[in-house]
Amino acid sequence: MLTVITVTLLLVMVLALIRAFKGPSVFDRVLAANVFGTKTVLLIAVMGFLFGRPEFLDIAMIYALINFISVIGILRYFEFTHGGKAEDET
Amino acid sequence: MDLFISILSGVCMALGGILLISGAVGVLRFSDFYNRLHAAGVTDTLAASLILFGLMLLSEHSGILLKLILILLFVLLTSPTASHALAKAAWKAGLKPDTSNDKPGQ
Amino acid sequence: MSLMSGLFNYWAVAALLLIGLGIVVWQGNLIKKLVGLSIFQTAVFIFYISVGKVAGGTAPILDDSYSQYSNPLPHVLILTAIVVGIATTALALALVIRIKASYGSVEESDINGQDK
Amino acid sequence: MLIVVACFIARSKDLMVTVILFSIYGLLCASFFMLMDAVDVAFTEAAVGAGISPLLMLITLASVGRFQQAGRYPVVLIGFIGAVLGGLLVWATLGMPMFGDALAPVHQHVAPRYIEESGVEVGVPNIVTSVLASYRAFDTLGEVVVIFTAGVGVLSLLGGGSYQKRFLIDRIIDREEHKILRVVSKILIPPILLFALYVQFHGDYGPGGGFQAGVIFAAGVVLYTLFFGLKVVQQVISEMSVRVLAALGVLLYGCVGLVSLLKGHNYLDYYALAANPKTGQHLGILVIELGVGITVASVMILFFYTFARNFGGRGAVS
Repeated sequence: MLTVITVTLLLVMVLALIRAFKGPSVFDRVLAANVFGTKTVLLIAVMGFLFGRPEFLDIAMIYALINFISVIGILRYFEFTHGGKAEDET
Repeated sequence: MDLFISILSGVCMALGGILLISGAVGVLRFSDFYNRLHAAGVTDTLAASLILFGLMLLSEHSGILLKLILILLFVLLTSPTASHALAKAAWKAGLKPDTSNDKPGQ
Repeated sequence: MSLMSGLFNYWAVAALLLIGLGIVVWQGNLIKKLVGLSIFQTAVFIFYISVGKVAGGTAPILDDSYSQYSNPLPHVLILTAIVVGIATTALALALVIRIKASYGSVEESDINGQDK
Repeated sequence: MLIVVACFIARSKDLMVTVILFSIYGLLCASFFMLMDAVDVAFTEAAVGAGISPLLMLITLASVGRFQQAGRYPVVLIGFIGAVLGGLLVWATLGMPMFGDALAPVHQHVAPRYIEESGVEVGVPNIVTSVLASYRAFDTLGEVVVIFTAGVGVLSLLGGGSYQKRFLIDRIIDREEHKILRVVSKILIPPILLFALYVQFHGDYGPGGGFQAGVIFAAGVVLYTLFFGLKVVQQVISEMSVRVLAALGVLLYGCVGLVSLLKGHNYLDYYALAANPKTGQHLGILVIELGVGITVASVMILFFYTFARNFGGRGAVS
């Protein structure tokens, strides 16, 4: 079962990557990055069990955290730059 | 009892896997950004919790269980928030159905 | 076939190195160059880590139930190299901001043109 | 692996896209390291490659502009040179030992000693930590100094000026409402900082250590900055204190070495620190990791502060 899930996760990651490459708007790419990050968290967790050393869940946790921060950071960047532009115009 | 638990975790993970695939196909195939966000955001949380729950059933050690629960809480907290932030940022950037915001480079 | 699987990692590293180098040389934009440099860097990291992997080994954290571990030495080197890498990248980015401030551009051709 | 390679073909046009892809690339790299048993490295790469470095690039992008011009040379030329170089590299790999070969030369030199005896000599389960902080402590001291120097360099390039005026970033933040995000990040930040401390002190037993903990700590502070502005954060952790702490971390590291020197042992010889050699090693590693953690965290925060202060300032005006 673990192997099946691992393969599924890899497949889903590939699909998300395709969306990240294609994504017409930047937000699509951010979305893909987010999906990709969540899948990585799951993948690490499942892989830990698969290899029989599930002590390394710390890493999955850090992935979840970093993924969140970078997505939020990218989004804030948009708001900052748009806000900056609006500031210049007024 | 052991068998029951392993079957239960298998079912959980299988469900999670199906959800994952449907979400990914949705992300890939839907036409509009908000549709895609919907597909990703909804399936992500449930699939992640299902898979993590399945793993929890498999874990014997209490420390691992604790970490899994922490990860689950984390995912439950961050994933919808990230979706919300994405939708809000896209809306603010003027991404309605069109994508006029995103011009390719000159 | 065994040649294929045995050396595939190194080939992937070679490809990554080339892509990184290509971006550094080909792209005129300084930030893009930095990204290329980072890719080059990670290619080297991947190389070290793949060299350190031992088949059938497990992560180098001592545990009574395992006897074969991967080589910890490359891990140490790369661990510090990553952090040093981000530090140098930040320094380079700071330079880029200063260049933008004094030249008004981060394109190499523009900067060269202004220097003439 | 294949995915990693595929990742780069698409990186062109928009720099923004490049950064997003770069973040994905960092995650992928980290998964690869995980697969290769390098848990500590995966930890660091996840925090640095996927988190901090794209964020720094983004801030730079914000003041530099998002779009770029096309490349300069004809693609054919590049392709040709690439093919030649690639051929040479592949040719070179033919002489390499097979992947995963336990008899390869790299595994014959000092590594077996580390693996077999570090448990007895140092008494720390995580071999990476014991090699990092004990066998190669001098090396690591050098790395920490490099990081500190980079911090000083960034400061000297971008620091100074613009202390009095309100930062642009704060003005933007003030105008915006982000209730949900603010609440969630408020909930998240204490666990993040706690987690960083856990990573710091758990580094002896599992993956983790000063480098990782420092980066995670900095990430927590960055998250705070993103929602509450530079001014609020600097009330909590002032820039001056970060500067002092960065130097203090290096000093702490160096002083441990001096102490052992004063006690008549070699520089950074932890056996001098306590009567029991294992306790001495443990103490030494703990203190040194603390020094590393403090320096890395404060230098990363320092980077972020300096970049954020310059955001929309000098670069955008000209």
